[in-house]
Amino acid sequence: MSLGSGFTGFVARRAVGAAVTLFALSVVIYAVFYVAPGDVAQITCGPRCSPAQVQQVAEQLKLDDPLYTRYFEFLRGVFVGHDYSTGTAVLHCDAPCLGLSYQTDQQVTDLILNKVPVTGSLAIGAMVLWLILGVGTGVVSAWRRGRPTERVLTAVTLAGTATPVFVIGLLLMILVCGQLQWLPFPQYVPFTEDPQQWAWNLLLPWVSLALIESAKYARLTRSAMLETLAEDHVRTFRAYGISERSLVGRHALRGALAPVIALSANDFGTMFGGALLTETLFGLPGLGRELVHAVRVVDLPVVVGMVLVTGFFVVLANAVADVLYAVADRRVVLA
Amino acid sequence: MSLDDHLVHVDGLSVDFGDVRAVDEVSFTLARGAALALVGESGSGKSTVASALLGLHRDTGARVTGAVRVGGVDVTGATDRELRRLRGGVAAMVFQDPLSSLDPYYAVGDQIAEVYRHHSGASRRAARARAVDVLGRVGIADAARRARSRPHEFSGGMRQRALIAMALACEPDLLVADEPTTALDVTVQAQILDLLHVLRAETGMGLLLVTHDVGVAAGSVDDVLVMRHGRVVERGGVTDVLAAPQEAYTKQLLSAVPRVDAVRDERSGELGDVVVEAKGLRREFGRGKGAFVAVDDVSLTVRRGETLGVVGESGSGKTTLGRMLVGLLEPTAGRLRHAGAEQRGTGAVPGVQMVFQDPVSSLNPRRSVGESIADPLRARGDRDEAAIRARVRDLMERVGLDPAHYDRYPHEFSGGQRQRVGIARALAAEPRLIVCDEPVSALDVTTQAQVTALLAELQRELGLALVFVAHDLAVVRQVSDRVAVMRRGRIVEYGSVDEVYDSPRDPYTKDLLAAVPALDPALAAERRAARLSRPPSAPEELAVA
Amino acid sequence: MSEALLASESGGADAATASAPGSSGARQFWRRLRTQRAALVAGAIVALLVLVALAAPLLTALEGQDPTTYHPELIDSARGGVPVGSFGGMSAEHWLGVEPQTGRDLFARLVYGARVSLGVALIATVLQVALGIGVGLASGLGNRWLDLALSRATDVLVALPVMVLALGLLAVVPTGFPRPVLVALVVGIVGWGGMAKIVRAQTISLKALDHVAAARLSGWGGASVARRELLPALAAPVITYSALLVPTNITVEAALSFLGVGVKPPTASWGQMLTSADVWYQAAPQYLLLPAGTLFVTVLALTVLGDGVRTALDPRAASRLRVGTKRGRKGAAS
Amino acid sequence: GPEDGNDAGGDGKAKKGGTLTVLNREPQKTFDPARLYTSGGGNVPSLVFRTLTTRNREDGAEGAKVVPDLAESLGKPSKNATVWTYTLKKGLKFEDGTPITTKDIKYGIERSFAAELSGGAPFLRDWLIGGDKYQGPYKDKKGLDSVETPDDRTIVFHLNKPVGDFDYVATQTSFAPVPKAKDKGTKYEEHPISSGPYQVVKNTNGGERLQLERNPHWSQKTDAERKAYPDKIDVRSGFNSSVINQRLSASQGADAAAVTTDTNLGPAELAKVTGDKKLAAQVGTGHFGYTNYLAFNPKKKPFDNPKVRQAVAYAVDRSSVINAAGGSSLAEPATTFLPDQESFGYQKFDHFPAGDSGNPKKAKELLKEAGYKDGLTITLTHSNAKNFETSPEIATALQDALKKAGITVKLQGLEDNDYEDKVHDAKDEPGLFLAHWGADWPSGGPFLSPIFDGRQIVNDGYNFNSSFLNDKSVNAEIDAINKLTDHDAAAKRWGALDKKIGEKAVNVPLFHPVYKRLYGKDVKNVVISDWTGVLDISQVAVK
Ligand SMILES: Nc1ncnc2c1ncn2[C@@H]1O[C@H](COP(=O)(O)OP(=O)(O)OP(=O)(O)O)[C@@H](O)[C@H]1O
Ligand SMILES: Nc1ncnc2c1ncn2[C@@H]1O[C@H](COP(=O)(O)OP(=O)(O)OP(=O)(O)O)[C@@H](O)[C@H]1O
Ligand SMILES: [Mg+2]
Ligand SMILES: [Mg+2]
Ligand code: NI
Repeated sequence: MSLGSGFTGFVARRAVGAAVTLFALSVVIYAVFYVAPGDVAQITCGPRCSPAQVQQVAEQLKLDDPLYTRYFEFLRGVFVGHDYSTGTAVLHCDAPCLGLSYQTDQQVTDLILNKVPVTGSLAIGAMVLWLILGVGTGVVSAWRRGRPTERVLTAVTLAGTATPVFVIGLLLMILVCGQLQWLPFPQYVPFTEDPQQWAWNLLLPWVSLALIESAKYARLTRSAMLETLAEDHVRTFRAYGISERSLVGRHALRGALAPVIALSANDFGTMFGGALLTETLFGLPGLGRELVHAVRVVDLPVVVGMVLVTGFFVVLANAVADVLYAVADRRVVLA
Repeated sequence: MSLDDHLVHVDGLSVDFGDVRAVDEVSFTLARGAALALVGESGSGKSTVASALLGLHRDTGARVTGAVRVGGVDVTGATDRELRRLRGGVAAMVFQDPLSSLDPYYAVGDQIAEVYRHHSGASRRAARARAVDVLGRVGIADAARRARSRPHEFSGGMRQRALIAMALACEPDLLVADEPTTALDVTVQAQILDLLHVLRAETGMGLLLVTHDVGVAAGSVDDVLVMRHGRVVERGGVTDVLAAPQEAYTKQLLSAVPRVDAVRDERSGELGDVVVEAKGLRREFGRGKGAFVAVDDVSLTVRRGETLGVVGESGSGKTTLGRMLVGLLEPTAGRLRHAGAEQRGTGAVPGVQMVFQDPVSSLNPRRSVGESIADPLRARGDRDEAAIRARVRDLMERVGLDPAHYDRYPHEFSGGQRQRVGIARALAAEPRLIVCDEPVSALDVTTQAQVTALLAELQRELGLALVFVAHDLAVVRQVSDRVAVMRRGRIVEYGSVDEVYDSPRDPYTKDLLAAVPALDPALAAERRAARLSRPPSAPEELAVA
Repeated sequence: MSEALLASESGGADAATASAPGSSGARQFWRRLRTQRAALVAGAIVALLVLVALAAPLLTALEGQDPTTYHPELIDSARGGVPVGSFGGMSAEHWLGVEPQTGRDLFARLVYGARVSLGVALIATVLQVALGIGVGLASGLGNRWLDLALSRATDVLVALPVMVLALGLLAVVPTGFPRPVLVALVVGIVGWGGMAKIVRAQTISLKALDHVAAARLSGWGGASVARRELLPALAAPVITYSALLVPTNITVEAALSFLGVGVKPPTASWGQMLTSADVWYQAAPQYLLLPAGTLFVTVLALTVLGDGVRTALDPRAASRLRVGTKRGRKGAAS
Repeated sequence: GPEDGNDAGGDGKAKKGGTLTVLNREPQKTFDPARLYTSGGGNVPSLVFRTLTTRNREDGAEGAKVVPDLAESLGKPSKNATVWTYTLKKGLKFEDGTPITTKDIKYGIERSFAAELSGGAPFLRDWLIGGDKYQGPYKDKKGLDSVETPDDRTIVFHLNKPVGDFDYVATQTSFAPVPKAKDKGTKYEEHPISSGPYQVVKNTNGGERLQLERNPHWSQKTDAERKAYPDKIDVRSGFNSSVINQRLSASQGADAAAVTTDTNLGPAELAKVTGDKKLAAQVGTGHFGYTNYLAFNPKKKPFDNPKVRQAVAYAVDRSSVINAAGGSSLAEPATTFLPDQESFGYQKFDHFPAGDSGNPKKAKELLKEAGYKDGLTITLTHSNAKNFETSPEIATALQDALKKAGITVKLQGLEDNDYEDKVHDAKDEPGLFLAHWGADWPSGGPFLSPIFDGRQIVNDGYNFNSSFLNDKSVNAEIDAINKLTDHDAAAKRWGALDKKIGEKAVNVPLFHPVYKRLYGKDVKNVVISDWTGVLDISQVAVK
């Protein structure tokens, strides 16, 4: 079988891949929550609920249906949406409907759509910053290899990886917002509302994440660049008097991009599910915190929804990465 | 002559790589506008000398002693900054391994422009225009479009020309050209050599030409320096040295030069089974509007014990064809049968080997050459370490490499030596078919003779089938039974080697044969004059044609 | 210590030694490694850390403390349990002071913590590297459908929150399953996605090279091509990235303890020390600085060692080490 | 608690105006009165929802009293406390100006029975006649007969058993009025209709941020409890507790007029704050009826043997447990199950005196008597939640202490849900585990009955009587006290009952927490009652 070649083929294959990934994710989560501890009805009703009341809630949430029926219901919601009762009225949850939160009866789709911009802002900004910081440090340390500059940079970036995000973030906050008062204590301002405030408020979270993540990128960039610097084509440019700086910054860097792009796609994807600490530290109403809460209270529809969104972004980021390094390295064909 | 009248002044230059003395007490001078050829055996230290002129051994671990002055700069003592000014601006270098000497990530034109901008401070636009201009001058057809291609989209010869173009873009006082025409067919080679000649005449550029090809040297330089084992064995005017060599080594070198007109000894007639058969092979690169047909409707058969020579214009699709024959590249259309079995898609075909045009990228830089040569042996299941080592040493010896260098790494070898490692590897597992893509382009004539003799011997013994891609028509005549002449992706002439060489039918074949460099410097000069007196558009046309 | 660690690579391999003919690859590797002072110092530190972990009972016996005994008399209960005395209660009895709230000996906890943290991190890293390389190579070398399948499978793992994954594993793994193995397993499974992506990306770029084609023509299958031609070239990113996986793994172990997957209290681990210490960064800074500092030294040592190994693995290193450094040494200029 | 009473922080008299910022950890995920399970009407919700009765908004022990809110006076009980009647004040209005009637209160209560609106407190379902069957107004249009509204100002509750504490129950948010016409079912929480001094003008991201402004139809005259000084209240949540405390102590900009209603000072922060005079003045101390204890399952060996249980009780080192919980400023040793507050009926006793740091000698003796000469190995189950109550820190402190008595403790740490499921499962309950219990209102009843009333053992759901105590005399005494409507009289008898149960050594009380609450430097009129232990947001002024 073949989905054709070229860019359309690539997009088609990726779409299939994404669908399969998301399907697999939802199945895994249903399976995990089936075996994991935590009585959903009891948790939703509250610990003090009597067995009869718990039973009522279980019926209300259709928890007594067999797992496959519940999963099928979920799929139906995704493809055709479904109707639900608020008690006083019947509302329709449009496809793709991820169901309602067990805990709050909110539509999971709404819940997620509210949070995606927050986490997205956090992830994108942090990524830009850690790429600048990481790749920049990597370039400088490859250029200044073996010199004091490199040693200091190495030590500083590695210190970032060894310090908990909590400490970095909090110290930054105390210093920048508390003592120096250069920035407000972060709070989320939607981009659409005020782009400048948006960036201003997110600056600290971005910096904290970047400080922690950048070491990976710095080291990776540096080592890939050193590899490239050993290659023959670099000698050509050296023989034309091109300075070490441009050799490193232009020729060696290009060769280092593949792993960096691949890794940032991965990290960007994970950030959608995982920037929990940063989100709570800075009070950003993002997906990470919601997800952890949902897992704790076994709010299955919310967990499934969140993970599917994460999965979607992981797949998307990887597709973008693949396009990027096919562009960066023309010898690579889109697969 | 005082020191400063010389563009280049080398005195007592020695270069040691660890315990290896690659260059031993070499001295020479080169005046402005003059041309000097460095000829000699593969591994004799030619490239090492060339690199020393630009101070390229600095910081590599090599030990350099002696004095080197270029354009008034003391290369040994210069600061990094002075050295950077010297490189490219005063002296430009064309490297011996053109195929791996371009940055794979950037467009060829951009790379030339970058270098040019660095020295001239020209604007981005001007630099790009300059790049297109020089690419055109080295005979890249449709240079404006091709300038945007990445190196891997260039054929071997095109990459080599791109490097020459890069050197020319800077208008250096001194051009150090290390085997600059090894990947070029004779017509393009002639064009390039003419170009260098004209530049010398017009701008007073000095030329240090490193070459193994005596014919090339004959037509392009004033003086010759013959090197062997790191030492200069003979020096003098080109006419003198070629006409009346003094040293035994030089004599030997000259007598080994193969000739196009030499009639080849007949081989045993009976033809074996078909080893590979291609029908209507076609290969396109890119798609849609940018699609480019590299090989078009090529049909051929190669039988057991037979050699098919493939010659043709640079960029005519020889490498592409070769890669398809061994299954490394999927044909866009056409059929391919190996030993009677249909070949589908890509995938290695058992018993088939290839000698790659680019010896650098075809050797794993992290594995010793001995291990690389042993690769096919291990792959086919040999386990006896001693036997493997013995076989590898034997092969190394037979291609003219020192078996003691088993544990050395590719970067410690000269260009020609690396090429021979590739040949040894291809031979190791006694394949049915070897596609040799310019296997002897970097070899001096004696080594070349040794290698071709080896191939012939194996062919006799094992019934090896060969596809022999080369730009050197004389070598092709020497080794081939039949020959295919390629141009613009098609086979324009196909027949027994004597037929094609003695009574070419296609005009392109005729052009090719006429362009074979003459060994006699006087004759070479005469031919050049004839070529240059043709209308100015001629070389361009020749390249595009 | 870190100054020595960060000492330049320029004491690096010598062309002369690097290219001495006749010696085998492994010997050359050692020779190139031996010439790098920084890498040797780093290697010594790593060895020391491992030794400390192994000799934890001995060291604590020497100090006369153990990692679990409470010392309520050494903390100020009314002030939230900060250690009394300066520098977090450092004394002749308690070399590195005591833990807030409990008064447990920090030196003992640190050296015992090394066992858990280094053990888990190293095993998990090995697991991640093996899985990452395996999957990355297979998807980089395989046809587009294999690539698609493996890449998307990686995505599934990357997208699954650690919590969910651990919950699932906890549920399926029988209760008698040895805890340390489970921890290493979970940590390992959580973190190989990045490695796989890096390896895949590099593989895709590398496989365009002719020497890979040559190996194919020699008759090697995919796995052998990968092992012989690609792995050595992948060593650089793999080693570099692995060194940085170690601190991540150490913290993931701590994060997992909430789900009951981590090591059991009162066993100490650096990760758990870090997580409980972070709030004390103001009131008892040494409590945070000790595990963070140790972790930092570990990462630094591993990174520098990794650099050294990577350099030593590359036969071309000799030339690389010297390019761009100031001037050639005496007599080495051209 | 001994050192209660925090008078206003900041200087000068409280004035109306300004914006109060609330920095919280947990978002107000739900804002539906039917779903909220709050002690005493909650904090932020009590700004919007008024109930029949409410807690007395005073500092300390005074604050543990119940007072009328919407009702004119406290409820009028029938003789045996099974029928309770309330009369509404005059002139009560919703935010839209419509008058509040008892029908609205009845409707609000009915809603809390709906399975669609799960959550909320269990008491009405247990105690109202027919409450166990009633399915809520959406499924069961007939309504709940046991709540009568003879007229718009009168409401009568018919209970299935005597509940002397009903006035306390009527403080729960489910007693807030909900106008039927405005009910949107599960969507009601998006804009609940206010009966209190503030109304919700914006609820962002499902309770992450709540912006409240004055309700123009609320009148101070009808509300003696809520002061409503600030003009606006801005509740932001989702922060880390360290960040909240950091911001409050920095008191920069809007944070100067900020409080938190759900975050305490942790031990590390306490260590820092106590060293800083200025900050120390910004800290309020609160007590909330709460006990952390070690629970036995006497059905499991060796805890079926009272001597073993007593030995454990003697061996416990309360000071190291308290240290693990945050030190002597954040926890007080507990030897009684009832919290050490008058309103619970606290009587001081210590049946198995272990002193500050345990009595291993006595414990060993008892073990010997019980037949464990050579010591004993037991398993202690705890949760891995980072709560310093049932968490590993406390467990390891106990482990270390029991070691001295020759008891080897193996720890079984469980993921939080797993832990909750296990310890509340009558069939699978561990032999020994860490547990805690908090007051639903400041009285001995809700503290003792669920834990020790034999008829409350639940076999097919969450069980809280973990010792499976089913003692006729205890059950009878509980019933008898529940009939009392005189709180003081009831308190005395709850205290006595606690002492009596304590002798059985079915659990080992460990400590009662103390809460330190930090607030911004401009915050005035800080009131922390013993009912909630939290700074009362309705009293705070920022001007
Ligand atoms: N980096 C190195 N380390 C060790 N030996 C080296 C190194 N570079 C070159 N050599 C050796 O030095 C000798 C001279 O090499 P050089 O490249 O100058 O030869 P050449 O004359 O250019 O040969 P060819 O015609 O084959 O290119 C060779 O024997 C080669 O093996
Ligand atoms: N990967 C590619 N993408 C696009 N064009 C390509 C690619 N490979 C080769 N070509 C083009 O196909 C043509 C034939 O290339 P090929 O390498 O086969 O030439 P060749 O006959 O081997 O030339 P030479 O003698 O110079 O090596 C050239 O014009 C080249 O630019
Ligand atoms: Mg050479
Ligand atoms: Mg070619
Ligand atoms: Ni509980």
